[in-house]
Amino acid sequence: MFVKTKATAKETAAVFIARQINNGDYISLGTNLPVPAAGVLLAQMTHAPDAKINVLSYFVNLAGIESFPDLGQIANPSVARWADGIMSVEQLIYGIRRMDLCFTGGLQIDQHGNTNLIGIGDDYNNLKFRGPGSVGTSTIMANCHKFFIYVHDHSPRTLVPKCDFISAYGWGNGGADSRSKLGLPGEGPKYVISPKAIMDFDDVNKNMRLKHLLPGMELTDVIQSTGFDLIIPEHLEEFEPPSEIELQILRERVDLKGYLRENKE
Amino acid sequence: MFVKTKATAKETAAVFIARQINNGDYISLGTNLPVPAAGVLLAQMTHAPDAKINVLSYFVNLAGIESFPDLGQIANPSVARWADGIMSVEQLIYGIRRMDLCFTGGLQIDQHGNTNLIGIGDDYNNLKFRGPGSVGTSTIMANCHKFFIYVHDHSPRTLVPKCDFISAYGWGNGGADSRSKLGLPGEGPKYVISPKAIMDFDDVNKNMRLKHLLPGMELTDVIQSTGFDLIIPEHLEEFEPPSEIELQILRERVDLKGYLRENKE
Amino acid sequence: MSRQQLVISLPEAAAMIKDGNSVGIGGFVTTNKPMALLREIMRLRTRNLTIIAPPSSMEVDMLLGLGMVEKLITPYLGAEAIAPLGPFHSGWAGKKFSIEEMELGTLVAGLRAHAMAVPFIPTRGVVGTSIPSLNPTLRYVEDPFGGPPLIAVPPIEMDVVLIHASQADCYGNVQHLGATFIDQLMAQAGKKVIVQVERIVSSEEIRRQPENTTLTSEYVDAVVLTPYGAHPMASQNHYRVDAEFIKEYVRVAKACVKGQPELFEEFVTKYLDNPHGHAAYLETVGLERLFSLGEGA
Amino acid sequence: MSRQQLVISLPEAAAMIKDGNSVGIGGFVTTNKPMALLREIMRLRTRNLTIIAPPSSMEVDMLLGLGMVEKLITPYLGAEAIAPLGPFHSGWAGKKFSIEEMELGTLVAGLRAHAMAVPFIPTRGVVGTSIPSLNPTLRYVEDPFGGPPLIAVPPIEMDVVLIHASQADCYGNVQHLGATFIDQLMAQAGKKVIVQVERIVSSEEIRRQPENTTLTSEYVDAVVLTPYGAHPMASQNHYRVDAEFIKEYVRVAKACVKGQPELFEEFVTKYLDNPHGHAAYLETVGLERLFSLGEGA
Repeated sequence: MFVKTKATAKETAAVFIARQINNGDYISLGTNLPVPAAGVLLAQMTHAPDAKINVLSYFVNLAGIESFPDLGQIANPSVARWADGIMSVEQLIYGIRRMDLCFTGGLQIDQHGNTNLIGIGDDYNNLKFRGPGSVGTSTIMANCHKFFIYVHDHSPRTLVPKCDFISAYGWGNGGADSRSKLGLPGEGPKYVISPKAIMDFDDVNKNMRLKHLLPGMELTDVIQSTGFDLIIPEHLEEFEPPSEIELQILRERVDLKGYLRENKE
Repeated sequence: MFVKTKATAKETAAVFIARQINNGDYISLGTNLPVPAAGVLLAQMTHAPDAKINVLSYFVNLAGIESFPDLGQIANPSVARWADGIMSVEQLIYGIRRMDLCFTGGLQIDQHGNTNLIGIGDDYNNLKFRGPGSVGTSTIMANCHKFFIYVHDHSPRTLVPKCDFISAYGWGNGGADSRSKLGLPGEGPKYVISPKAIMDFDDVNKNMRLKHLLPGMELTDVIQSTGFDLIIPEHLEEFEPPSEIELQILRERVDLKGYLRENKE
Repeated sequence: MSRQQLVISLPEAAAMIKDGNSVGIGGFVTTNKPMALLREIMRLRTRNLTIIAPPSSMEVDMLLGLGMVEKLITPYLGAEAIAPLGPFHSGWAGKKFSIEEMELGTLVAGLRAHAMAVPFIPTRGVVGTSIPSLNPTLRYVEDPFGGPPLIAVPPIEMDVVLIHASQADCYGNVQHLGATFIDQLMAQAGKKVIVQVERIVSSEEIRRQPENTTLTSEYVDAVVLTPYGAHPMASQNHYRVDAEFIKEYVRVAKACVKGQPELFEEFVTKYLDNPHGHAAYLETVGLERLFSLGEGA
Repeated sequence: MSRQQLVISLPEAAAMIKDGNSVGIGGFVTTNKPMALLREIMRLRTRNLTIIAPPSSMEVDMLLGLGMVEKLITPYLGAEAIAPLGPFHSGWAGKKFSIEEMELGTLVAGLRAHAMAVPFIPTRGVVGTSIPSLNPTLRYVEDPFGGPPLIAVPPIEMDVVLIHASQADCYGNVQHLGATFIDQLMAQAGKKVIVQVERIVSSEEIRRQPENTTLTSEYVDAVVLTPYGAHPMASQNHYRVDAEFIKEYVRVAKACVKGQPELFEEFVTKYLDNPHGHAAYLETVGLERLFSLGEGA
């Protein structure tokens, strides 16, 4: 099954995520985020067998499983087969303060890591596009230790200077104290991961900053695809590419259906 | 087993309680209150097969059981054998607003139905007697629809003008609006039941009032055994004595060990 | 006297929901949705409903599409990777129905406030977001311990709550045998609670593992027997989501909001209005199709 | 890499509790108390503890009697109809140890506040009672919706929480198979959580009914195997309370607070200090006696 082709950008992003995870981390996986899900599963199957993963209400450990059947349908009662426990959503939400890492997406992500799942437009009662809603991202991203933002579509339409609405607070209008002065317990967004690049935030003003280009991506394209002035460091860090074993596990055990190998975003 | 002797005062009190219960009522039974427990079980076995009873975390229905083994140990995991469900104490506490009837006791009960399980004395750090503590009575009696107070010891030491400390709020300093102005959702204490008498509260000032004398009890004794001026109505209502069938069920199915037939209080 | 049995028929259950009611829908996204109950209500076209639901999917979209909803309160409407949905994503929101912007942690806090009988539960969950300005029921509350202010979420209550679960006895003791999502909180906040189940079992079966009981009869007003009643959603322990069915719905819903209601109307006629009762609906879907939804490798 | 196993010995577990720690004790009155863990800690005479417990009984009374407690936070100390207890009811309270007056609904609110990471949970539960004036951690909070003020209960956190349950796997997934009382809330509010169990089972056994898992490994730092470990308290599904044993303790504790500590000291020597380990304790109690505690008719 494993074909020795080069890692795709999405596979590389998943490997990046996997490498951020410490063994024992408590991680919550939301719906419809195959790249983060792949990263978490890869970590569990390599260096983080004790990572504690919840998917909706199911607390699973997937370290020893042969393969995961469908990365696109992770929030599904079928995962109950690997569950060590099943908790109510309330218990889950009230355990957020213990969560080391969570993920959110957004219709819009702004330069300070605020995200918008509510809708696009100026007038709430006459939106150009109504989003799916915040799910639990407001509460989870306010409280969990840190979170990563996943961007399906790296374009100026998605990566905007300012969100029309904010569903999960990142760094507000910027500044390292913007969360603490609101009393938000969590440390905020750490990375923004798109199919083109990995970004983080400047320590002082909390503006978004390029960290790594993903394989096959051009700097000028990333700059043009971002709807605000992305901070470009003088020296762009090299990202150690996925190893053969990481790719093999991704392709043979984590992502059998090839969500991360499709070219479409 | 059933001997046709007259009902004791405690048996009569249990029958009084049973008759207050409507079929379908949701009732919470606390620890160490055999007379209320007997009343609730009697109701369940006669006219209230749908009464919903919780004992600690156990939601039981005892309508069809042959007999209850030990009225003195009702808060005991052995009741799990008749449980339709087991809930956490948190779920229980957060379901209080649905509870129709609860019970509390007290080291002291005052003329406005406030109860004290905290301790006796003027100085909290140097109590004459340290009580067992409030258990959950503060929260339960604040919120449940109505509650009955059970007095083990009808004496001026227990029935006092004013509690040294209040663990569950009754009618405060008196007055029909004393609960609503604090925002307490429950309707407050309805009856006070002792081994000598059954009492209720005046509609206007919410002072305690005699309702029924229990069998073999004298009015002068009850007046002298009460540490404040009990309201004595001009016309004392007769209480329809326990029927033969009520007594038979009490003795043969509810109270096999005879807690309600002992003379000691 | 013997204990009262709570089992009623689907039409009896649907008649408990009146025009203008607030209706809570249990389950989560595409799992354990009380579809049989909802189909019966949809057949009646009960109107001016306020719908309160945790993350939801096609079931809420259909209610919107049928014009039954006045106000929608849900933190999410979608179907994960299966598909985006119809009316909710269109220009209908704010016009054909209103939205009271909600978030899952906030919904849980509001249901919790109701259960605890307090006027509010404080949360930091939506501090800094747009939600406090979009949802007029929320207020700021000072922290008496000196920290920054929080958002106070008031109690949420519903006229009727609809739940899907694995099994119940005839007295209304319910066992999900899996995730309960927020069904317990929803039930606690419902004036009436109707539970549809895959099977009705004996009281003795329930009492074999009373720790598995997720709703005791305190919280349940009626039980309805609806095997395959969550279809096309997944029913934990019983069958998976019928993704193709949802995709079919999404196609007709999308056409509808683009001004071509014919396919939507056909769909409604075929699956809602024509089948006389739940069994007839299942036969319309086809038993072979239903059997194929069992758990795979 | 393989998963880390969390099973440790009783002495290793007891060494996790340091002088001055706040220690939470699970269970309820005379059921599911982590007695084996507590006996091991009592052997060490760990000092200046803050004890936080739901309704409690002999286990807390013994800690008080041994002079190990600086501050006690519990809504109840007693043993239902079995007996009133010793030191707590005497003049020791407020002198040899302090009490932070607590009530069960208030304790639940404080633990809940910790889990939710909010500075307080409002309650009406103790409004009008003496508790707000006796417990300096409580504050009044205004109702932003215009009702009367409520009591704000701040978060309660503990250094170590001790729990007794039926079974766990070696990874720390715990199943009570019965009432959890407030064990889950306690565990959520513990910096470290140690669970003693009647038996350790395979991961596969736990996964057979994952809905029965009451604490997942997220909340558990260590598992200790202690069959009959709740004695003399009841262990749900396993054995009943040993009422005679508690009565014996009450006799010696009462004598002790009346100034006659000899019987108490004898009791402590016999059941705490002399037995080397949990098995030796059970042999001291006697297996025949333990076997007689099974469920009767």
